[in-house]
Amino acid sequence: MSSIPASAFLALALILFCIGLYGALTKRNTVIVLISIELMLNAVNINLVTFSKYGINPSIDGQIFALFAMAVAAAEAAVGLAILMALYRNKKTVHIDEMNEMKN
Amino acid sequence: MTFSGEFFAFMALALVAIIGGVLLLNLNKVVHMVVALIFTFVSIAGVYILLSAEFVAAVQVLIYSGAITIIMLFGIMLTKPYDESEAKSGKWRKILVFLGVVGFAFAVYLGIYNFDIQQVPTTLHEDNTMQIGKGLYTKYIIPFEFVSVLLLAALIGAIVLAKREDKEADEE
Amino acid sequence: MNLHSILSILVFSPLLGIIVLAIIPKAQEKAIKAVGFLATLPALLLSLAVYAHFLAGKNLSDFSVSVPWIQFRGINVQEPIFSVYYELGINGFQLLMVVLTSVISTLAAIGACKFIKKEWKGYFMLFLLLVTGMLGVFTAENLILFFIFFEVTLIPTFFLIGKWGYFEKEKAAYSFLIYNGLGSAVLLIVIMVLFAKTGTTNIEMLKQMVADPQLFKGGFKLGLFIALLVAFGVKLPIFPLHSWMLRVHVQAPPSVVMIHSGILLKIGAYGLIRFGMGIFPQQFEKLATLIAILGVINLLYGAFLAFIQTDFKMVLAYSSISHMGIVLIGLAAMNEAGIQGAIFQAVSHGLISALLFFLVGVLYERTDTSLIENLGGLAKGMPLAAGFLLAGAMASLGLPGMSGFVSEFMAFLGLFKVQPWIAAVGTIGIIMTAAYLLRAVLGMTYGKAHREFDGVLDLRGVELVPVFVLMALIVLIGVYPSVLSSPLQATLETIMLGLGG
Amino acid sequence: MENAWLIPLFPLLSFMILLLIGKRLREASAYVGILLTLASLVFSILVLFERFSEPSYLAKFNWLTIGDLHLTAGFEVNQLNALMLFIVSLVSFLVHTYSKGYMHGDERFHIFYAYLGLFTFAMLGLVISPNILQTYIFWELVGVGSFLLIGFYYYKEEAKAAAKKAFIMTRIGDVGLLIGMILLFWQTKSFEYSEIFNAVEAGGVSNTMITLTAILIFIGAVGKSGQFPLHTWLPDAMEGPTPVSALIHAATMVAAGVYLVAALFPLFTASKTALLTVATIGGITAIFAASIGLVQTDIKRVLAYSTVSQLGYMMLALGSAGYVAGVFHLMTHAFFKALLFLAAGSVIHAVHTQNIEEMGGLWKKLKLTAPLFLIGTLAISGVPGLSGFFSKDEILVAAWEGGHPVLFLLALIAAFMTAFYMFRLFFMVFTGEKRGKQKDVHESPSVMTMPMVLLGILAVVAGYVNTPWFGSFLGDWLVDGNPALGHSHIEGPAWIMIAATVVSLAGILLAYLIYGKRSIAPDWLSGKGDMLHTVLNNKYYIDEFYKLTVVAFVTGFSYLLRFIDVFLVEGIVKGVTGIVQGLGRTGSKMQSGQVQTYGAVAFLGLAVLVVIYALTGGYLR
Repeated sequence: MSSIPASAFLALALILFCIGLYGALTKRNTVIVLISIELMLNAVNINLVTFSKYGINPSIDGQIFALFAMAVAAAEAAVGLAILMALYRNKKTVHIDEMNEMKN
Repeated sequence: MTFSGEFFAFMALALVAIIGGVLLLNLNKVVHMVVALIFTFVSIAGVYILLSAEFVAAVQVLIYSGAITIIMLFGIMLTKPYDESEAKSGKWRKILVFLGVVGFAFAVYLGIYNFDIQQVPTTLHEDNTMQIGKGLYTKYIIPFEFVSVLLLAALIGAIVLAKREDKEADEE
Repeated sequence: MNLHSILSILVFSPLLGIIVLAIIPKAQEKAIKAVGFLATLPALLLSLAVYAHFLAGKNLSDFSVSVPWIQFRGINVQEPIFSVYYELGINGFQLLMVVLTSVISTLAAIGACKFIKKEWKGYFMLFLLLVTGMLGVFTAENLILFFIFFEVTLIPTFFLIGKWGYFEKEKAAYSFLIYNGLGSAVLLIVIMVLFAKTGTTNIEMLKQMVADPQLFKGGFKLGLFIALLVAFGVKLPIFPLHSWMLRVHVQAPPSVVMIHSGILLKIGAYGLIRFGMGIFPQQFEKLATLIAILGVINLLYGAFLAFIQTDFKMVLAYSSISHMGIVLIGLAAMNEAGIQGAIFQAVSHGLISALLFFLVGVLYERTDTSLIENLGGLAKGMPLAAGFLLAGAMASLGLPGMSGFVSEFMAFLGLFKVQPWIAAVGTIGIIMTAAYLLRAVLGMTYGKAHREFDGVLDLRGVELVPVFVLMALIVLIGVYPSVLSSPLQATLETIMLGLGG
Repeated sequence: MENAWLIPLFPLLSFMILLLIGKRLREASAYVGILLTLASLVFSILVLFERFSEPSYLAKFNWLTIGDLHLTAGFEVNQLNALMLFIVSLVSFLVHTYSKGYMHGDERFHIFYAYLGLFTFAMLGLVISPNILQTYIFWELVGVGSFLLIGFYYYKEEAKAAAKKAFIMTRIGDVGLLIGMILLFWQTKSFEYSEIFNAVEAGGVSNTMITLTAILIFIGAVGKSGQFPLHTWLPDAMEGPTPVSALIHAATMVAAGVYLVAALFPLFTASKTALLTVATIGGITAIFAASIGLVQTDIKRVLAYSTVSQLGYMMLALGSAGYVAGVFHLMTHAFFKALLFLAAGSVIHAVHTQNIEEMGGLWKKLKLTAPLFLIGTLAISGVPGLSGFFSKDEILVAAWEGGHPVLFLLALIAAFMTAFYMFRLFFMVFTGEKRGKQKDVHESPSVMTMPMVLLGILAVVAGYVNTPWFGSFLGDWLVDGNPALGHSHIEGPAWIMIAATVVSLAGILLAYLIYGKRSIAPDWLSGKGDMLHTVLNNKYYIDEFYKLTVVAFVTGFSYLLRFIDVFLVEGIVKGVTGIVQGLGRTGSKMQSGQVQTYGAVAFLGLAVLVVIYALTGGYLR
């Protein structure tokens, strides 16, 4: 039994998620945007792990899900960075507002 | 709520994590940001321990604080992140997004605030790693295998993408 | 043979033609035309058979069919929450519209053989699809099926106008699509609201459920009814919503305009009577004065504008608006005479405008113009065409002995009972109709010929078939209107019952 | 009488036959038309004689069912119908015969006969209709027949305009009839004449309604019978072939208005106002048209205005409650006016012009036509002994006894004018020197003159069926068993007859002095260039007045509406499409390609939804 209520963890996750979200939507540097996305994923992981402990039927499943999420996040970070590199080679910039190849 | 050691630990970790996040947003140099992020990641690992998930905490430290941070640092180093040209339409969007985020946080917080979940004693902390291992290799074996495929694909994809094409290499 | 399947065969028989057409090579013009024409015949014969069945005194409900079609279930509910049936049926009114549709379709197919100069294969495939849609519209017994068929008429018409029309065909096709698309969007909303509220789209059941004051409040029903009025008002078209129809009439190929003016516009009238009046009788009654005024506006507006047009097609287009005003006038009367007049007008205008547009097509083909001032003195070169043109105009301006009179007369008879003043204003339209039609037709056929029409061929061969058939039907209805009125009596009774009359 | 329904069908048959195979028959088409109208005539005579001894016959069947209402069609033979059947089929038969000569060599000979058949069918149908709806139906059909025949020379711009004008002007009247008929229907729940009269008699209809419907129906009659102010089409209708003018615009169709008023006489008598309206319009028309007739130079137009004027007489008679007088004059007028027109046609046939100033001295050349024309002229002028005298006298008596001294005076003056202009016409055409270029003038063939002879005989003797001297046989028969129609004969003061005679003789004398003997210069009354003459010559500028008011208004209003249509309605449409297009452009500009912006917008949308959800707790309520 824990003395900390589940909502405390959830609140922490929420705050981190919001920070990540804000960063992802406002930062110009693509690397930072990627990092912010990782932060959001982390916040989600906190929720997963929290619910694996709290609730009526606590089980290990939540932690396993968190692991899966981490694996996917790692893959995503790798591919994301690879794309970033490719882009950088072509456009000589890492600023996300200059990457508008999809325009029109 | 009692002011137990557990509580203080949580408060400390949470504080560090949030400060790390805030610094991530506000520091000037990209490298500094990444470093600030390491603090966040590590304290999240601490939070995992509080949630009786030692194995996840370990993986967190390894993958996030270790691998991903390093990849990001490489990314920063391989590009020129210090281009200081001003953003064109930054201000209004920042304010709007900020308001949106605050509203969103508020709305979700209302949900969390009223959220009262029942606690039952758990055995997660006993042989945590073994439990995860059993889970992964029995119930979740197929997703697990898929993840391995995914990682492979990501690996190859990343190589293909990041590899300089021969032509370009010739040109430079 | 099982009577229940007849309607389905009737509706879907043109599709058979599409399949056959699909395997005929593009270049075989004759075969394509023959198939396109033949494929309209089963529907014609079957619809006449159904009419004969009715004349034999048997029950039309023998034909109705109802099969479960789409069902939505809840998670743990055995009973479906919503279920849609495949329901076709026919009553007297629908029967008339089906017969009208099949007749005009067949004649339009003949017309198409004459007027369409390229890509017959695509034309006839779309055309047959359109025929299926129209037949379906008039036999569908539930709103969803109705809506599907309604849309099926929309798309082929769009392509038929846009591909085989005259100079500004694309513009005409787009404005057709946009207006009618908006109309059917509104219709869809109404259908969905009704469906969500009642769980059924069967028209008969809706009539009862909508009347239930617990399910629907008065104001809400009024809103739904106004939406219906707008949806079908676009089709009809009612005054400020008419501009698409002018373009279509001028730009579309004649054989398509025969269908369009002859049948598609009537879907608006059909919808207003069947759904507007059938499902929302009280609301209709509330707005009757407004509808009467709209009708008179339509009638006069169309007539006055037709008076100054220089293109005969435009005259006919405005005259369609004008004549649809009579439909509204009849409906607004809310009594047997008026409603019967409106239905008569729908049928009669279908025949008359098909005839006139066919003739316009012939004229255009021969002389490359439909401007009144460029023609003139046509009676010399083309006496038959000129004669039929005059006869058609006479029918259109409501000459007794032809179908136009009976409908006009009944519509006004009905309205004079309830709204004598509005009706009196409307009668100006009768004079104006004569004025603009004679101005146009005499301008084309009488007087000195502005140029030589020596080399111009008169109506001949297969062209005479549609002209004679349509003229014969027009005169038949005018002389012996019971052909139309006897199937209508049961339908009228039901409507009047709904109106509390 | 049970077979009276066959009478209209013979000409219809002729119409159909000629339409289908007329082209092959060529001029043999005439025999089809003549034989079939002869059949009609024979049946009509049989019916007429049968009616002398038997009561009226009525047959009907269900024509149209509207809910509980059953509209019927059928036929009726009463006195008026039988008489009209006889007149119409007789004149029609004669005109059919006459046309064989007159239309000889015309390219569209068979079409002419087909149209004649159609018209005869409609006219016969009109007069045996037992209800007002059926009357209306045939009423319109005769209008079409007339329209087609006026426009027979379709390549002539004047004929085209005249046909159009005739149709539209009569249609204006027809709408009045339609409205009146419908209003009457909702008052009495029936179109049947008998039931309408019963309802009116029983007081089931309010007085205002009776007056209103009667006047509306009278408007229909005004249109058809060329009464003021809807008369302008009738003179123009002379563009049609002359036999047509004789048949339609003299004897039958234009009399349909009078017939209608006569058929609905009980309705009119129920309202003083309606009767007064009829009488006034009739009186005004009589003198008005006669005054225009004074100066016309086209032979057919003179006759046309005289027709209008005579029809005004009939209306005046009916309006003065002189039912018998009106119908009697209708009959006599049919004979002598048809005669005049046919004779005029014969003249035109001979000299190939219609302008009387180019004629003259034809008495010697047209040995048969001229005397016949003289008989007609004498009859219409009301010279004692001929048919017109008796009927005109009846009318004058009716007007006097009806208590309209002013109208009586008008009628008397009109009688004078009639005598004057008719003899002016006669003298100018047949006497004096040869004017203009007349080449090989010869008498018409016998196929044309025989009908004229027959009509000439009738024009003389027809009056004797109803005279103050030998008994009023026609009047007694007409009102027999129908008290609502008034007295069979109105006894008037003797001086009226003398006055009428004096007046007409004075007119003849004056005409003789001016145009026959030429002892008075033609511009004695009104020199050319004189204002009165100009006004009369221009027919009181009625046409111009209509052009300036009605036509200009309609055209102007149409252009105004077109302006609305093009700019307002289309403008709204264009506005809407413009807005949509503008939105689309703005939207496409917002597609900046910046993923981050997209994400921000998407997220903001989500945030708004979530906040709303949090605040409201679910469905919007």
